[in-house]
Amino acid sequence: ACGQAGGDPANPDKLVMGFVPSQDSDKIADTVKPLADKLSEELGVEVEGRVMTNYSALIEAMGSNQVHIGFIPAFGYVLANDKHGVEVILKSERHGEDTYRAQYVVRADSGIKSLKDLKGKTWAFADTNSTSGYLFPASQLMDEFKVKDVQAEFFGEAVQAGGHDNALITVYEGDADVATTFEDARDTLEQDYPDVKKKLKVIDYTDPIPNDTISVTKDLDKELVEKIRQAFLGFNDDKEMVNIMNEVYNWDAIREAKDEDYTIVRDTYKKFEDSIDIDGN
Amino acid sequence: MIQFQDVSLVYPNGTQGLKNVNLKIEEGEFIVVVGLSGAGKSTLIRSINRLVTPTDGQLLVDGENIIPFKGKQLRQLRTKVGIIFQNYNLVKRSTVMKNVISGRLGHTGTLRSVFHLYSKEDVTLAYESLKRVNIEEKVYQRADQLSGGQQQRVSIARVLTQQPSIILADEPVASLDPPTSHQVMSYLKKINREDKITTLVNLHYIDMAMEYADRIIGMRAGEVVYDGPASQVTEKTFEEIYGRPIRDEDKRGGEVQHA
Amino acid sequence: MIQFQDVSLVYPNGTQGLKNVNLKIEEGEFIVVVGLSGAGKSTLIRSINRLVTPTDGQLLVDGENIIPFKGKQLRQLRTKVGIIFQNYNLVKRSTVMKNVISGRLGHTGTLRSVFHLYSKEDVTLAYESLKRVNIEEKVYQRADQLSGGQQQRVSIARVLTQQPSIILADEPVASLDPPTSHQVMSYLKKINREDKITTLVNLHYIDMAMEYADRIIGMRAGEVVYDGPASQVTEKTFEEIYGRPIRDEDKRGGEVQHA
Amino acid sequence: MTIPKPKRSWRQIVIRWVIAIAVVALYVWVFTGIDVKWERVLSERTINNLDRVIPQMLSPDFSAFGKVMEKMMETLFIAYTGTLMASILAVPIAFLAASNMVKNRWLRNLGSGILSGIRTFPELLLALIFVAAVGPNPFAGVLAIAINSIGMLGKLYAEAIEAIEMNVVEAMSANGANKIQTLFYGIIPQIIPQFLSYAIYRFEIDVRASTILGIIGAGGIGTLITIAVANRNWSEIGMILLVIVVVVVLIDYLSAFIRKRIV
Amino acid sequence: MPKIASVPSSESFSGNVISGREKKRITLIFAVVVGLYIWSSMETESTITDLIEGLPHVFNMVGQLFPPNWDYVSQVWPKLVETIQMAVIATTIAAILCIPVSLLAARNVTTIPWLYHTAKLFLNALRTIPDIILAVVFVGIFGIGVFSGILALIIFSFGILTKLISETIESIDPQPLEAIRASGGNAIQTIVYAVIPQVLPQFCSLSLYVFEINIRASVVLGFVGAGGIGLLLQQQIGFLRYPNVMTLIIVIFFVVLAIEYISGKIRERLV
Ligand SMILES: Nc1ncnc2c1ncn2[C@@H]1O[C@H](COP(=O)(O)OP(=O)(O)OP(=O)(O)O)[C@@H](O)[C@H]1O
Ligand SMILES: Nc1ncnc2c1ncn2[C@@H]1O[C@H](COP(=O)(O)OP(=O)(O)OP(=O)(O)O)[C@@H](O)[C@H]1O
Ligand SMILES: [Mg+2]
Ligand SMILES: [Mg+2]
Repeated sequence: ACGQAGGDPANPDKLVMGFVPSQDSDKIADTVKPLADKLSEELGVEVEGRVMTNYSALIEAMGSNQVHIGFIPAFGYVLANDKHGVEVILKSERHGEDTYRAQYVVRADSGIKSLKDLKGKTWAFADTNSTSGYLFPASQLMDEFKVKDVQAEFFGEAVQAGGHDNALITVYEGDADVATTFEDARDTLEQDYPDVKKKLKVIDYTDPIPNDTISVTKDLDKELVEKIRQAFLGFNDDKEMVNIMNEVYNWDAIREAKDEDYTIVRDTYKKFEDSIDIDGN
Repeated sequence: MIQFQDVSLVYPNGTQGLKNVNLKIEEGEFIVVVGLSGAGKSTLIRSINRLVTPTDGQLLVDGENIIPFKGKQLRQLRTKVGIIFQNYNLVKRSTVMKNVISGRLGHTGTLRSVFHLYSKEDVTLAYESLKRVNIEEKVYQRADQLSGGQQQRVSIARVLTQQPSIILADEPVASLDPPTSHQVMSYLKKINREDKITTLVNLHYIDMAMEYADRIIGMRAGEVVYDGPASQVTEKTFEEIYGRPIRDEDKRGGEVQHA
Repeated sequence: MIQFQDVSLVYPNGTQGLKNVNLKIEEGEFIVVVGLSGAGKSTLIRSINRLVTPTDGQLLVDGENIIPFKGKQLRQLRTKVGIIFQNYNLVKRSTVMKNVISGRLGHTGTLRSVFHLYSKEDVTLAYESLKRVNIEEKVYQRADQLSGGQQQRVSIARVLTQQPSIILADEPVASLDPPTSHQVMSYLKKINREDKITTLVNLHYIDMAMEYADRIIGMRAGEVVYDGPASQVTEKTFEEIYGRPIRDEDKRGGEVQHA
Repeated sequence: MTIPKPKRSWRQIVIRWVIAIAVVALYVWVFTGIDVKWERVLSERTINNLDRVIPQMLSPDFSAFGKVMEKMMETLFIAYTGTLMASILAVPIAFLAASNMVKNRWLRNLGSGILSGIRTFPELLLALIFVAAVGPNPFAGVLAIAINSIGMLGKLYAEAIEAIEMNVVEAMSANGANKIQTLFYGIIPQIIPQFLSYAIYRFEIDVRASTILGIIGAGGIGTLITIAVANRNWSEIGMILLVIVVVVVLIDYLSAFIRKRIV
Repeated sequence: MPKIASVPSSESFSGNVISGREKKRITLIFAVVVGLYIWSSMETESTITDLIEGLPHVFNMVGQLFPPNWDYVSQVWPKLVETIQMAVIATTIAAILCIPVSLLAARNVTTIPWLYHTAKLFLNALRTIPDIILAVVFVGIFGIGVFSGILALIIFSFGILTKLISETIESIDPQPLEAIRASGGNAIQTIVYAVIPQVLPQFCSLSLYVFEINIRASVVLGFVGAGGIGLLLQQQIGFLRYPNVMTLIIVIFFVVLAIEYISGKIRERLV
């Protein structure tokens, strides 16, 4: 990379922190200001936070050192690491876990009991870029039923719904038989559809998926990266910050992370590289 | 018969368009209204088919006071009174036929007219009218492909198709060159004679007024200042109407054959 | 002095605009060019300031053959030769002053003109020119707020501001009504007399030609078929030029004073 | 009396029929091809949804007013900066694409090619590129808006230039004016009102367009929209909608007022 | 607000090319425009140096779009067809709905002030709603799928089209209207005989213009599950597969080009 707005890519005058709210979270924040302010205080460098609701721009901006710290979901991290050498330093912890699972949801009265009953049925998912909504469940089905293309060979029909909530509603309303979402996306809907938990049941889960990452650009000075890591880990002991993280991002704590933690995501993605262009209908 | 009884018209902005006008116009007359710009010629003419509404007095057309007319009554009045405009007011993109047949709208039901379901007679009448102004060969041409004089003839044909008992013409020749002006005036005169249609024409040029009119009405500042047969009109009369000596430019022809 | 020596002009599409034209025009003459539509009047006039380029012969303006002129030389020629158009060709949305001062563009540097930095004299000259055509009170009005005759007077003022030694006018009165036409012609004549500016005017109407011209040039099919003083012109002459008997519509005035 | 029938050549009749058949075929193709799930659309669920969504939208969440307004202002700034940049940058390209200004056909095709190319480029992709170039901030949005608007403004400008009175240009060169003087005295006065009025019109469009850019971090109200949607927060969407509608309608009246005075 | 145009009176000659009043006016407008620009570029952190430094990245990203992946075209086809079908339906319905409403919103046809103003206000408000919100709301009500997308497009294009058409109607030659009224025609006859013939060519070409806008707008709809080619665009951007994205852009480009060509032909025939 060449000369950047923030000055030296290794030690920028201002750290920019890009935040993609995880689609796999039941609540999405529109500001990262308290977090940025706190970080700035700890590091002694100006920190600016920006929320984007789509990770593509974040990945590219990290590639050009316009953004230095990225809160990226697992799959986005894999892409960013492959393309721009972005490095994961931390990951989030929710409900005491540093992983989560995707779930298969069907109507309670549908008679579907296990994954093999799904054959030939209509599948609703958020979008093909979603780790829990598409990549992991599809990969699981590919392995379990020895098919190459889940949409074409396993399911009868597939619907790209645009969001996890929409995928669930599609099943709730009978337009699809099964939805794959993060665990337990039904919470989002309870306000609008009070009986959602009664009408929709979970029949199975996927393997654990590593939680969202905090990643940095490859050009960032190693010492600075270490300071950032320590600063974030320090938040775990700060009651106020724990509260903020929990309220706003559903995070309970921040944990150390290595690239290897995401190998499983990378492997899963590799399976799709050739077939993922299939459209979602 | 048209009768103005003490008719006045004040425009919303306070301009006095007509002031205590008293006139009696018999059937079949050919009247030319002259006067300076702003004298109220258009206002006079246009009040007869109620494109403007007098604010005072009574205006009788065939014995009925038309000033309070509204809605259906008004449309009936307008069906009876045809008007020809300075700028022809044709729908440029429609054919000559469509423009001419639109003269029958007042006689035709809305639905029929929307779907162009005219009776054989109406269509024949429209074509006859075009023939009378010698422009029948342009019947399916678009109006914007005609010259100014031809367009004015089409607009006369439109009025003829309307079969009115009164024709009004508001400076029908102002946008035409002198030879064409004379042609158009001749057609109006011819129709007036043949069909006995009462005709009122506004003109700017006194020489034309004298040539075609049976009777001349002179206006100044909203008032009728002269009213008499064309034969009795002299330069003096015009000087009275215009409030100043006649100049060359008051004649359509301007100064000619000096050399 | 303007001299046409065997000048011909063939348009790219093959039309012969001028054919072996030989003319000698002295300083201060007032010449009217007449001829039927398509006779080549505009072509003749416009070749003098090279809006069109003759394809053959020599065209001398003040002793120099202007046919090969290009770039700077051409702009200098045009600075010296003013032209007035039928449709005035004013920038409608600009003020009268801006239009008139644009006559000085040829005398003013690009930068100065872009920022409206004219010398005191230029501005005064522009204003004087407006005064000469009696329209100075409209100096900051927009051109589109003026009547046709007023616009043509502004365009004369623009040419005057140019201080040309030759004025060309291509049917300057064709879009005007007769009285205004006479007014505009009078202004042109007045300027010709006062400033001794050689003036060439195209006209369609023979009565006007006879009234104002010192000398009349008649054209037919690109050729000069008549050239002589206006006083010697008769109806016969025009019949020669037009190749047919004179009709009423060949006169601006049309048929007048019949009544 | 016989009235002549309108003359129509065989060619015309055939063309008419071909067009008629083509149009009918188009609609048959469209309506049989499209996959609308009528039984879903016309079901009771739709009514339930209406019941669920509409009342919430109609009771906007006024507690969100502050943050929505702040983002709306940012949106306005993005739109203004971007539109102004575009309205200036579009001028040279428009001259290049105007048939009465550039005689060379290839140059002209280049000009109009650039303009149609720009118009097809999705603004979201533009924003993505500029976020990578200048970082995730409103400036990226400004640039995306600016480039995107050049396409439409350039086209409208070029049409305005093509409609000017060329005889005025001729009159200028007959005065001995050079090309630049002709531009300033003959051409610019004729096109300025349209240019201004198009730029203002485009500003209104850009206010709407920049609402979308927030999705990828290029500033503006789009972030709020996406997040409110993902949270199914209909009353906040109601608030956002209210702010957008009121602000843009106000701009609309203001710009109509300005436009009336300049034309 | 600066008082921009006032009726230029015959102001006395000041000895300048530009009258004093005009000079003040121009200076004021210039100051306002530039002042607003400076303010807004500070607010948006617009700095040219950032742009210049970022330019290599722009070229780098654009470079990644090439060469387009032609193999991908085969997968674009079904969604493209869907997009076109959505746009045809939406444009047709919007064009039909627009006729009565644009007459209501035309000052010279609707002479009842309150009716005209209400119609105008309604349309102005309608037009401000961003297409993405329309899509979101309709998806919320009617579920995902083309129906919601079509509805969003109808409303969206109806707003634009009605504005354009009503402005066209307002600019027609008023004289034929007067003539039809003067010969006893009622309101509907006046519209059919004097208004429609005058606006027909613009009506067609504006409808095609809106069709083109609809094709482009459906790119946005895909983001919220409302169908069309936008779905693919979003997918491919998500996987950072820029050559595929370029393929999509080129396909859309050709569709738009084809529409422009057709609309040019139609305009030629009608005008
Ligand atoms: N709609 C209107 N509102 C207000 N004043 C009007 C209106 N129409 C005409 N006037 C004024 O009424 C007076 C008479 O106008 P009218 O048009 O009848 O004159 P005219 O004799 O036809 O003039 P011209 O020869 O110029 O057509 C004029 O002073 C004119 O300015
Ligand atoms: N640019 C051009 N290209 C080709 N032919 C032209 C061009 N301009 C004029 N002509 C032709 O040259 C001939 C002379 O035209 P010119 O305009 O000089 O006639 P004119 O006497 O001015 O006619 P009018 O009275 O109609 O203006 C005509 O046959 C005309 O068609
Ligand atoms: Mg009048
Ligand atoms: Mg000529």
